[in-house]
Order: sequence, then structure tokens, then C-alpha cells
Amino acid sequence: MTLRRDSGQALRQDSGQALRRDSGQAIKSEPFVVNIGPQHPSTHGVFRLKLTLDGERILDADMVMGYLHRSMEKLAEERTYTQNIPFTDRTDYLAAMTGNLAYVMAVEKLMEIEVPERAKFLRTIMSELQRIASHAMAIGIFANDCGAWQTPVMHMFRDREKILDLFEMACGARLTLNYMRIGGVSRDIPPEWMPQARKLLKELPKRFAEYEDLLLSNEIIIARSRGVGVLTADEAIAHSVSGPMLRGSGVAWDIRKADPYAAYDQLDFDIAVGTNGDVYDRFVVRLAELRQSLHILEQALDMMPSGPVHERVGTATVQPWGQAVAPLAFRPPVGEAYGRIESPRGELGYYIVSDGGPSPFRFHIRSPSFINLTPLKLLSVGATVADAIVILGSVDIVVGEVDR
Amino acid sequence: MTTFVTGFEIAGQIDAKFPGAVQDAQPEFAAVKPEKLIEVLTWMRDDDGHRYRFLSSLTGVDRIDWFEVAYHLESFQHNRKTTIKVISEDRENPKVPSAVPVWPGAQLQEREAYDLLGIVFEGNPDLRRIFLWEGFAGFPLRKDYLNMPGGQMAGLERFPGEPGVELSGRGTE
Amino acid sequence: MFLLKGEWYDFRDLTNPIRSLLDDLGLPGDADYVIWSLLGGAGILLWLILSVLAFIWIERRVVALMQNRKGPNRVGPAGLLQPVADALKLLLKEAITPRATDKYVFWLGPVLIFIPTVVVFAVIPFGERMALADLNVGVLFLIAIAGINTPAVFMAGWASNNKYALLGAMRVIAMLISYEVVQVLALLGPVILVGSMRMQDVVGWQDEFNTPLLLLQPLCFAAYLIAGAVEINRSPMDISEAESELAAGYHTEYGGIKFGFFYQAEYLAGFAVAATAVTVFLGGWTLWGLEDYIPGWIIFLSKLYITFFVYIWSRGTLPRLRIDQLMAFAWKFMLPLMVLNVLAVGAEIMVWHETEASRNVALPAIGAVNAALALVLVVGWGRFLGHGTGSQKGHRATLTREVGKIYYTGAEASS
Amino acid sequence: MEDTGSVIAFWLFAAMTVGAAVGVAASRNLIHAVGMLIISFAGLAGLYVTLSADFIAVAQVLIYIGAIAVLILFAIVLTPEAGRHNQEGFMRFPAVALAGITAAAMIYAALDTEWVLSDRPGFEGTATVIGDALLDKYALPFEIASVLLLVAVLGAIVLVRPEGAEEGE
Repeated sequence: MTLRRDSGQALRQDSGQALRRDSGQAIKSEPFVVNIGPQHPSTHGVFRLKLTLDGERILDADMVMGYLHRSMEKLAEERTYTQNIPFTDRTDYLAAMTGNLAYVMAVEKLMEIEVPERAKFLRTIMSELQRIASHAMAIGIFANDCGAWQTPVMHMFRDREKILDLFEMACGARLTLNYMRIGGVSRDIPPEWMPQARKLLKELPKRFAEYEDLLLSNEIIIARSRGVGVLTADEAIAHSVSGPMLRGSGVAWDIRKADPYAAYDQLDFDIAVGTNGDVYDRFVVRLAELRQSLHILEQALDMMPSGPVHERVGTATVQPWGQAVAPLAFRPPVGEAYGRIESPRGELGYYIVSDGGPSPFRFHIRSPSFINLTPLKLLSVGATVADAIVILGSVDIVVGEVDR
Repeated sequence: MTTFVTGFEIAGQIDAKFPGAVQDAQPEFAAVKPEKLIEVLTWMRDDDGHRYRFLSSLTGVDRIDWFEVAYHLESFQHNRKTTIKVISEDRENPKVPSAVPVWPGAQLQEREAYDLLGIVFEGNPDLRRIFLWEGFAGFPLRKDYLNMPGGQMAGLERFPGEPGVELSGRGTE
Repeated sequence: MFLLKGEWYDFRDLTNPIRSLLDDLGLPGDADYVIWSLLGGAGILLWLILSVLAFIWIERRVVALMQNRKGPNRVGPAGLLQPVADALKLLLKEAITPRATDKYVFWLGPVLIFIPTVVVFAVIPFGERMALADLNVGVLFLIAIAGINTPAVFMAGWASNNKYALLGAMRVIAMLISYEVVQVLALLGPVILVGSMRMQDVVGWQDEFNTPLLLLQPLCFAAYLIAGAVEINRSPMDISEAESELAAGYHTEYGGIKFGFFYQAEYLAGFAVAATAVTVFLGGWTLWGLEDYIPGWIIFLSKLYITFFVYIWSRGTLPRLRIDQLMAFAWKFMLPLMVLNVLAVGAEIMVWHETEASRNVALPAIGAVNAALALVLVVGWGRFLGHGTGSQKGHRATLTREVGKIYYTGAEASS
Repeated sequence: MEDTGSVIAFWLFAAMTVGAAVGVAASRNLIHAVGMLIISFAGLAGLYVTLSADFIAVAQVLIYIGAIAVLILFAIVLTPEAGRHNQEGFMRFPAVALAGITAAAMIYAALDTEWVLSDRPGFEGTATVIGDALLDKYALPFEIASVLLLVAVLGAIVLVRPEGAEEGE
């Protein structure tokens, strides 16, 4: 019975605004709470956005998360450093390579391991392929949130699929890759990998041009996203936002450029930045980064040196299959390290505290999806429901990474 | 290339500005006294020599005897990063000042640290559980959460197959 | 009997055999009329159901083609039986009525929405003598019956007692009311030209002058299709059931065959809109004399399916606009244009009657004037409202290598 | 009204109209009442059809079901005090009495009037006749009505304008 009354009331004031939604304060109406999620097509997983509405206008937005919380930080304290690598696949499952990389880089920093050149290039190549796959998804899903009926997503899947094939050739998995190892990568790429990768790189520019044609100047997408969810540069920095969202707000900050890791210091590329900080700019930045990633890949494939792909870990205590693969267990020195990379979603950092044992004493994931949600309330309040969906889409969260 | 400002360096600079504010300095970090924390962080954010405007990461660590909160700071202007820590000696009810007034971006991360570690950030406008539901018993990321019988703590002492190594102090308390 | 009357093979007009049969039976009074109507109604229903089933398959396959997929391809040859399987599934599903709903209104919603979409076809002329009821206010009837949708959708959304449904229903009503005005004005132009609201007269006029009204009223045709897209919830106007925002909009709570009714009603309404567009703008069952050789109903159905295909196309291609943008489009853009168009048509008719120009002069002149007018109005009014200027063009990201530099040029933060 | 079909249709539509109207008055649930009202309007439209006033019938559906009913729905959902379940009001007995008196007067008038049967056949197309009449003989009342509507629209806009709204907004 209460339900009934509640809905009736909601109906009443909602209609008032639907009639005159821009009329400001003329009719006072009671707020009306709508839950977007946890089961909803636009929350990209089990994420819940509790919107308090005045008609279609958002008065308050509250995030409820944790539906996918798997307590990885606690679990990781019970496993060896190598055993923790699969966890990093399962945080950002759309960009497992970069997740691996950030973690192994943090451990390498802790142990002061220098990675062989070929492994550095492999890491770079894999990260950039992953970035293309992830950004393609982000762009497609964003268009979907704008209301395009699956078509952009499906087109993006076409490219992502080929990249996943490449991953499968390199490491046998498509989604949870577990490819990076502390000291290098798990194995070298097979000989037929390079030709296939080059073939893909030849195809991609055409596809990217197609996407730019279709989406960049699509008037409906512009109408839906320009001027929506504006995050100024100062706000973006203050809210610890990172990745395309930070660059969309016009801050030229890319860890690949600012603090080069892997082989990025040897490669030539640009940082794509927006100027308005709105949803459209975030999307434009992602589109431009597709091109930049392609540019990096072209160079990296040409420059790829030969040699070992794995560095022996000096303090390894369990090395079951000889020296060729990464050790199962080792004991890093006491200390702490914060390793970070530019994942497709932003600054992905792993904060590892070691007490000299075989497992991390503290294993913290600085996940960009999670922290990029901080300004969501700021962006949503005053917008409409449709805008909130698009804003959430432009943040490009992966719930596995938000909840961890 | 981002320069990492070591704990000694930043501790020296803080000490020059706020005498007595630094509690500890290590190569990786400088620990600041809780009562001076907000002052120091605000100064680090606004001072032209530092401009650490970006709070890269905020996280709590349960050190068994004490709690600490680590702030990984980033300066876009100077391309520098550094780590500040604040230590809460109170094991049962750790309390540190909230960094939200300095960086709004600390909001969700402080909620996370509160949710999983039980560190209370005084001054945080909206300190609620974030991943776990309200009423969840205990703070799961604490080392003593659901201890095994015999006082054994969570954490790996020795990996199967490892030759007998001297055990560190952890695990048998 | 009727087989021997020499008319049964005349499949140009499907009603011929039935008529002949009824004549032979010699039923008393109005009985033959009643039987004939019932048979016609049943025939239309059968055709509609088959068309819906076919078009569910076509839509899924076509959109799949647009999306690099295969679409349904398992049930039956090339997945042809997929819609049948889906319909069976919907029929066999448990009919759940959530407890918090208003039960009667909840049941009434799907029924009420289904009836008008079928009734519309009563006045649609499928062929020369193939209209179930050739009302002399046929065009008005179409609009009136389509208007019944509004309370039906509202009832469905309100009775569901679901917030998504409620928001969807409110959006639908706001949209339907706004675009009904546009729709009426879009049909008014052709009706003024023809001088009759009888559907067969509209077709007959186009047949007589050998000119589909599309050529004379291009702006009205576009406006009608857009308003029709709103009526049938097709992208880019599908905000009422925007699946990325409101799950399924006003029919979120419906399942089983009740959902099937909504689903089917959507297609039926689509056919109704397409049939109206074909009749009023595309010459109905005529095609420059081809109707003498090919049955008119085949021409009509071909045109109808092609028109409906446009909606499938737009659904596979276009994103969705926001409700305020759609409302602004209706009131600020389409409505003034339609009013101006009605004025222009009136003036043209007056001039034509005053000068008594021959049709060979008048019709091309009207067509040219209206096409030019449409172009000028759309471009000019669009420019006036700020479309097509710089702010509407896409831009690319700025590329830079200066780490840490801030390129933000937008407004400063208000806080 | 001679043929049986029309007679059956008349009584069906009449029962529908009156029955639904009774339902409107009896229903405690406002939304149900509006549903009944819609059925009543539809019955009325049917009655117009039996009178061969097809234009009026279609206009009835278009305006009363498509517009007035929706307007009433909006009015209901906009009124904060109107719930799904109507309360009893103190005006109930006066209202019943007033309705009774009105009904009695109308029945009396209907029974008392000497109805004249015309030999004229039913209208073929009422739309043309009405159109001619509106634009020719009754052009002035028609225009006055449209001006009245315009004034009403302007008044509504003025009423709902937010205070302090800027020009050109």
C-alpha cells in the first residue's frame, strides 16, 4: 500500500515537471527517487545510481557500489606475488593487459628488477592493443548510451575481436590474459603473430576513419553530449580524475608521456586533449587516442628488438619449471612501492607494501574507474536522467574495477 | 620523466616551513603529524614550489601496531610525485583528519579506507560504508579481522615448496 | 457458382471472390454487408499478424546486417521461424501481474493500445475497391484513432506502479501530444490540395493528376514520417522506452503475452503510419498506370514495406535525442514550418483557382515552389535557431606534447 | 432509424455511454473514473455515427478521448491532494441531489417535447457542410472562438511563466 501511494505521489510531481521542465521554481514538487541499477542496461555492470529527481532534473545523485566487491586486496595478502597477477586481470576485465602491467611494474619497482628490452616492447605493444580494444568498447557503449541501438558497439566489437585473437595467440587467453610476469612477460609471441598484427594495423586506419566519419560529426551525438557533464580543468584535477576524463578537461597529462614506463620513452606519440571538458570531449579524446595507439603500435612493431623476454628474479625461492618462466614465489625486500601506468581508463596504480614475506603485506589498487566516479554527483546534479546516463557512460567505468 | 621526491627531501622542506610537523622520514615517504596534516597538505597543494594539486592515491595500511594513511601526490606543473603519510597510533579507533577539504578527490577513497580498514577521517562530509553494507560487522582489511584460532593472522607465511626460511614476525602473535 | 462468373481470377481486387460468393448466396438485408465486413476485418488482421511476424524477422536480420552479425538463423530455414517461436514463447509464459499494480488498468493497457492500431486499417485503401470503410473523414479518423494511444500508454505506465514506467509514460504523453499537432498539420497540406478527407479521394486525386503528393508536399512528408516515428517509438524518437535510460519505459512491468501486445502494437502502429504515408503521399495503390497490370494491393504493400523499412533503417543507425531536444524540435522547428506550409498551400490553391491554369502548368509550379519553400524554410529556420553553425560541427581532440599544460578553455567553474 | 442494425447499435451505444457515465460517478478511483469517461466518450461517438454525423463522431474521438481525457489525466496527476482513492466529501449529498434534479429536468423535457420527424435523408458528408458553414455563414463566431482560444493560450503561458524569466528564454 505504501508503494502505491509513493508512486502516485511521484507521478503527480513528475508530470508537473514534464509539462514545464524548464520553468524553474514555479511549481514546487516533491523529489522522486529513481534507482538506475543495480540491474540496468546502462550501468555497465552491477552498479547502482540513486537519482533524486525533480521531474527529469536531477537534484541529487548517490552511488551505491560493492555488488561486485570480491575483496581482492584482502585475498592478495594470502597469495604470493606471482599468484596475485590473475587478480589484476579480473579488476578491469576489459583491459587485463594494463592491469597486469601496473601490478608487475609495482613489484619490479619494489625489487628493483630491470626488464629486458624485448619484454618492454611486448608490454608496450600489448598495452596499446588493449587500449584500442578498451577504447573501442568505451566509444561503442557510449554511443549505445546515447541511444544508438547496438550498432556502434557491434562495429567496435569487430576490431576488438581481432585484437583478442592476437592476445589468444600470444598467451592463450582472450579476456583474463595473465600475460605479464614479474621480470618480463610469460612467453614470447609465436612467429606468426607479427604478420597478423601487421595485417590488423593495416586494416585499422580505415576503420578509425569510418568511426570518425560516423560518430564525430553525428549531429545527434553532438546534441546529446556537447555541453553535458562539463568538468573544468581545476575540478578535474581536484577530484583526482585521470585518463581520458582528465584529458577531456584539457589537462595534458598522460603517464606514458609524463613518466614513461616500458618502451614509451623510445616511441613518438601525442597526448590528445579536449578543450571543453564535456562528455563530447572525453569521447573525442578516446577517438584520438585510438589513432595515437595505432601510431605507437606501428613504431613498436618495427623497433621490436630480439632477446629474452624474461628477467630472472634474483630472490626467487620457488622456480618449478627451470629458469624459463617466472618464479612462483620470492621474497622482496621490506619496503613499499607505488607503480602506476596509464590504463585506458586512467591512472592505474598498485601500492604494494612488503614486509619481506612471500605475499604482499598490503596490496592496494588505485583504480581509475573508481576514482573517476568521484565527480559524478557534481556532473549529474542539474542534468536530466538521459544526461546522467551519458555522463556515466563517458566516465567509462568497469564495475569489476570499481568494486574490486 | 617524473621526479620522485624522496621522503627525506620533502620532510626537510616541510620541516623548514612547519617546524615539528614531520614525524618520520623514510626514503619512500615522509610522515606528518595528524594535527598538522591539513596545514601541510594545503601548503603543498598551493605553494608554488610544490603545486601537488593532484591526489593520485589515498589508502590506509594496517601495520598491526598502528594505522597509517598514505597520500601519493602528484604535481603536474613540476612533474613530481611524492608520498606523505600520516600515522594513527590508536589501534582500535584510528582517526586522521580528512583530506577532502584539500582535494575533493579524496572523498571516495576515504570512504573506501573507512569501509575496509575502519579509519575514521574526521571532517569528511559523507563518511559512510561504500562497498559493504551499513551494519557490516568489523573492517575486513584489518589484519585481525576474523582471526584464526590460536591468534594466527591472515597472510602467507611460507609458500609450499619454499625451503625453510626464517619466518618474519608476522603471523604468530 | 462464383467460379463460373468469370471474376474469381481477377486477383487485382481480393474482395471480388467474396463479393461474388455473397451475391450468389442472396442473404437477406444487411447480412451480406456484415459478413463481408467481418471477412474483410479478419483478412486484414491475418495480413497484419503475418506481416508483423515477417517484419520481426526482417528487422532483426537487416539490423544484424548493419551490425556485422548474422541475426536469427537457427529456428527454421534462415531463422524464418524465429518470430513464431518467440510468439509461442510469449504466449506460453506465465502472465505475471505484479501485486502493487492497479490490476484492471494494468490489463486494460495492452488491450487499449492494440485496438486503435488495428482499427486504423479499416479506412486504409489497399486497392481500388479494397477499403473496409471508406469514410469521408478518413484522414481525420486516422488521426483520431491514433490519439487513443495516449491514454492507453498512460494507463499502462501508471498502472505498473514502476518508476521507469511512470517516467516513460509521462515522456510518451508529452511527446505524443506535441507531435500530434505536427502530424495533423502535416496531413492538412495534402488534404487542402486534394480537397477531401476521404482516403480513396486522396488516392484518386494522385491517380488523376499522375502526381504523388510527395512531389508537391515534400516537407509534409518528412514531417509526417518524423511525427510517425514518435508515435511508434522508433529511434531517434524512442525516448519513451529508451532502453539505456528507462529499461523498457512504460511497459517495463509487462511480461508474457501482455508484453507481446505492446510489441505487436508497435509494429502495427508502424504499419499504420507507413500505410497512411503511402496513401496520402506516395499515391496509395497507384503507380503511374502500373496498377492496370499489377494488382493495386501489391503496389500498395510494396510501398508500405519500403516506407516501413526506413524506420528499421533509422533504428539501426541513429542515436536517440533527449526529451527536451525533441520537444523543442516539435514546437520550435516543425510547428512553425508546418503552419507556414499550410498557408503556402492555401495560397497556391487560391492562385490556381483564380488563374485557372492548366494542370500541366500548375502542378509543376506548385511542386517547384513547395520544394524550394521546404529547402528555404528548413535551412533558413534551422540557421535562425542556430543549427548548422559552428557549434553544431564536430571537432577533434587537440594533440600536444607539453605535459602538464592546461588546454581547458570552457567556462570557469561556478563553485 | 428504421433498420434493425441501427436500432441495435443505438441501444448498445446508449447503454455504453450511460453505463460508463454511471461508472465515472460511482468509481472511487480517479484513474478508473477517467477510464470510464473514455468509454463514455467512445459510446457518444458511436451515437453520433448512428446519426450519420461522422465528422462529429471523429471529432469526438479526437478531441474528447485524445485531448480532454488526457488533460483530465494530467489534471489528476498534477493535483497533490488527489490520490488513487477518493475520499468521501461533504458535498456528496448536494451533488447527488443536483444531479438528480438535472436528470429529472432533462427526462421531463425529452418526454414533453413533441419531436418532429423530418423526411430529409441523412447527410452524406457532414465535413463539407460543416466546413462551408463555419467559413461562410458562421465565420464571425468561428473567428471569435479562435481569438478566445488564442487568449486562453496566452493566458496559460503568462500564468506558468517562471517569475523573473528573462526575455527570449
